[in-house]
Amino acid sequence: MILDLIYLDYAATTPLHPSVAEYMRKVQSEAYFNPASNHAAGRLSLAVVHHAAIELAQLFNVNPERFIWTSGATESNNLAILGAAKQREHRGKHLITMRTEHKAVVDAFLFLEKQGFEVTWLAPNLDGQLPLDLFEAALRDDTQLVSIMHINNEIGTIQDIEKIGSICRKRDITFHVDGAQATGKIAVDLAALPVDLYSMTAHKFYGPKGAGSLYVAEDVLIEPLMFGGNQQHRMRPGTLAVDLIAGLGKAASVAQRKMTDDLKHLSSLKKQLMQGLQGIDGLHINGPSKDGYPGILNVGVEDIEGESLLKALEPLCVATGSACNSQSLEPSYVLRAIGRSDIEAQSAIRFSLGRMTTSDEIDKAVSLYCRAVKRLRSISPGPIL
Amino acid sequence: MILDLIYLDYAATTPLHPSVAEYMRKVQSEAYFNPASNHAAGRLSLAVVHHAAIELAQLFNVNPERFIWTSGATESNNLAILGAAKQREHRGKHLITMRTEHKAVVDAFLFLEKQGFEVTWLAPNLDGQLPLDLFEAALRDDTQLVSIMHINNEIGTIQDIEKIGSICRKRDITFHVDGAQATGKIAVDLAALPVDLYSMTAHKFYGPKGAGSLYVAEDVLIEPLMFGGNQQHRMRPGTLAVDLIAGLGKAASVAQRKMTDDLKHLSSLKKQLMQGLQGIDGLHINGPSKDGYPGILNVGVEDIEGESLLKALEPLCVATGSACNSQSLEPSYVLRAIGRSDIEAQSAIRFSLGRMTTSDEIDKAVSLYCRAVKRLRSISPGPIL
Amino acid sequence: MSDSPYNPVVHDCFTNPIHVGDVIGGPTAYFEDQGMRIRLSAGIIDSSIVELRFRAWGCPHIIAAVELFCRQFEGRNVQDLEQFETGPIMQDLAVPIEKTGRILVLEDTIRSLKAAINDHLTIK
Amino acid sequence: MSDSPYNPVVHDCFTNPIHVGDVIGGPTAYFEDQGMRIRLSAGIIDSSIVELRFRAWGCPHIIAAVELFCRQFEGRNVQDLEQFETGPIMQDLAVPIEKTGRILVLEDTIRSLKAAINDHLTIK
Ligand SMILES: Cc1ncc(COP(=O)(O)O)c(C=O)c1O
Ligand SMILES: Cc1ncc(COP(=O)(O)O)c(C=O)c1O
Repeated sequence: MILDLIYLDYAATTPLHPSVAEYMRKVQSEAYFNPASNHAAGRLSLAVVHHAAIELAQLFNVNPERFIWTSGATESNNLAILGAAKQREHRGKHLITMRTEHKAVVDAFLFLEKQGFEVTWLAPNLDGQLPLDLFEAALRDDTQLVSIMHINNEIGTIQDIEKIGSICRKRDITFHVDGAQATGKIAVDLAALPVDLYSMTAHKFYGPKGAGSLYVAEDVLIEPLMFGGNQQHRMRPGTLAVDLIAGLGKAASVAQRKMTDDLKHLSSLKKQLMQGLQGIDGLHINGPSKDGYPGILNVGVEDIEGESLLKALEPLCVATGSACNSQSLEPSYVLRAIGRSDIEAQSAIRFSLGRMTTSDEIDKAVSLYCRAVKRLRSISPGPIL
Repeated sequence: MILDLIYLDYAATTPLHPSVAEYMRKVQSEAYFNPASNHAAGRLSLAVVHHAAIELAQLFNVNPERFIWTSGATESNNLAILGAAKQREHRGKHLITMRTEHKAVVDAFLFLEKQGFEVTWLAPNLDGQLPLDLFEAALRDDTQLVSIMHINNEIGTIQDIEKIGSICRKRDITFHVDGAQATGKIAVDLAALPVDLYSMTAHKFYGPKGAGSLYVAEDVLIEPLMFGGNQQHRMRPGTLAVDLIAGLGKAASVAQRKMTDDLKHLSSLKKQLMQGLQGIDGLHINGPSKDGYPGILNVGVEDIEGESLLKALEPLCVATGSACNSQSLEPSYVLRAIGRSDIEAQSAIRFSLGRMTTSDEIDKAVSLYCRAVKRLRSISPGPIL
Repeated sequence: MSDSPYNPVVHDCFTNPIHVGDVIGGPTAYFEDQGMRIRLSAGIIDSSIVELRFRAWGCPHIIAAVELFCRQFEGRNVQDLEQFETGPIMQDLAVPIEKTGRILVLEDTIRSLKAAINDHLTIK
Repeated sequence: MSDSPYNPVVHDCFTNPIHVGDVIGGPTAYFEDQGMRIRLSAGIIDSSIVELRFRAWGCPHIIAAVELFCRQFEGRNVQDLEQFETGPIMQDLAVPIEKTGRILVLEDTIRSLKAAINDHLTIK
């Protein structure tokens, strides 16, 4: 039955790239040891971890020493935001982020608000972009931390990390970027970008689930979330999952090699998808109409109920709202932030395409979508008058 | 070269059980989806997660709803201890633990001390056991949390969780148990034991690294360490690593099936090891001489330098001190706590045996150990006078 | 697929509804609430409901509920409408508890349909 | 094995020390500090060190350092002992910086051995 599914939800999670899976298997059987163990077997695993750090460092063009291994971007985001805010409480208690951030960022800031920090929640423009004038106007002398995501997981907006970071750097503000959707997908040169903390998770770019990292620029200090010995410069304790780390490194290296081809492939598929859908009455794109990340297309359609649309689209696997909150059917707060009404937001479907997506699948998705809209409209008593 | 290694460090980490590895591979290729996704593929992964919860629940004889998925016992311990202490601050600010706990417990309590909690650090007897009279004497009206490990990772002491827990329950004290070394190895009936929070990690019982769980008894509330949406009752956010969770569940189910045989196998190997070593002059056992966990044997030997011993034992892979702190060569604080001098502690070697350990490996380990001691003694200028 | 939020009855009623449409000139009821919209119309001969047609806008459960209602009551006597209860339909469709309110919209529409049928029969 | 804390010279000197023992009746030095213990003894003919023997208690680096010293100075002239320096031996053995103090124990022992040899030669 699973064979019939058309999976266009790569922004929620991706399968393992075959060579990543193969390498992980090798590590699991030949180097499954504890990298902290003081014997030859442990040192073999430690070498595997070092190798992974080098692969990750190459993707970002930085020093391999600068990565902390975590369980995913949720942990990286929390570690970065809670850790930086608390570490620099003396610098000020004002923080800035956006309304369109991932829940792992939003909820970390909400927690900090409860702890006595003050948070400015900036609204994006209709494309999902942070308006720089709004940003500059929000800065204060006691602003100590800014967190802005690189690629938005729901609508694909790519933020201008370079400009935002430069503004932060001039004012001694720590700059964190949630790079969960960007890592391994677009070029990110952390040697050139003014970024202090960068979060990533392997399962969004054909690496293993449960493996993430936080890049910490030199001289940036953060408080840990957890405690337990001296590992990882006391920033993150726990036995290193050598196979997951190996998979993260290998996925980074594969992603670097394939990045140009991946982007070309996705751009062409997204174009095909947009062309296929454009005939539908009352269709609108949520998010950037151009210059967005080509792996994500979010569309809404007038007068269609979202849950029924999702059901009518079966066996198409796509997301409504963010994958991570889709168990609730509240309209996406991201779409609300870019100005969509509740009723517009709840018909939104996020198509997210990936390395394995075929043109044939896009054709099928288009015809399923067109058929579903037509059918639901035929059932409907007509718009509310 | 790796083929020559004799791995007797199963308490540091274990390889995947073959059927666990196979099942994980199947999940990775057929159900790699995000269990939070609101589509057929996501629901398939969610079903895999539910199945794993049932397997884990069977091992512990409790309701599958009671497990939180984490990245390992370090996270589970931190979540339990920090989370429970903060949640019940109103109940009191006095906490009790032991000097022989794992670093992930010790350092969590040290952090709480800095936050204004008061911690009583109880010393064990020579076997590593918590003396119950000492424990009862330490209890106060404002004691709100007690954390005691089930099996000690360095010396194999098994604590009397039932007695300790009953005392806690009578006084409305939250009782956390670090079960990292006990899970899947000895029978743990959480329906019968008066335990509120129980930590575990899959990689200690032939499951995957990076996969842990915290059992939370009904009506026990804890504050989260991280934030990011509604998943897992808001206690632990992040995309569920379906393959790791599947592996944890399967490892639990394999462990349950094999427990009796595993224990018999280990007991016989430990006996063989002890007999092999008993002829050595000046040898002593660290920890319980009987009734300890049969997978762990910690021995020290007079007038031998620890680092040289470890080197002379190659290609035997064993631990000195705890695997997790073995990058530093400080004498183990656990051995100091059971009354060993620095010089005694630093010659300590922990043999930890596992499901794959053979009688032949034990023979080799014995002969390597005897040879190493003899050789180092032959080099030595004799004891300090 | 395991753990689907929709049981097989919902799946069938939602995917293959055979009562979509309008009985032109027949007694009709329209109701909207909680973002749900339902229109029911009936073809009545003597006191028999010979035809039931619906249109609906809402989640799969509400669409399936209306379809299931039509399947159950088409061909029966007008009086039988009194027997309609939300309980059994919620059970047949395994409607999640938080959607109870939506099913009440169907109940309201049916009440309104009964009134329209009564008017229709009285006029005759 | 990659990333071993011991380089091949340490490995060889520690695993195959060929100078373990005592030169009975020869000039001897013993030193202990920082938990390390070293005894060196020499067989001297004219002003030649025809034999160097050691015993040591300590980490692999210190054992290897003493053995390496013996390998380097056995067969040479007593005067050559002046040339001993800790720097090159630390480099040959890639001794981690935090163990520098331990190597100084070797230096002290050698200084003491030189004194013993001088006494020995003077008596003669
Ligand atoms: C932008 C963004 N940030 C953070 C996360 C969290 O990643 P993870 O669930 O792997 O922790 C995700 C995906 O869920 C994401 O899309
Ligand atoms: C007793 C005990 N508690 C906690 C841990 C931590 O487990 P992990 O490193 O998997 O987080 C370990 C092992 O390292 C352990 O032996």
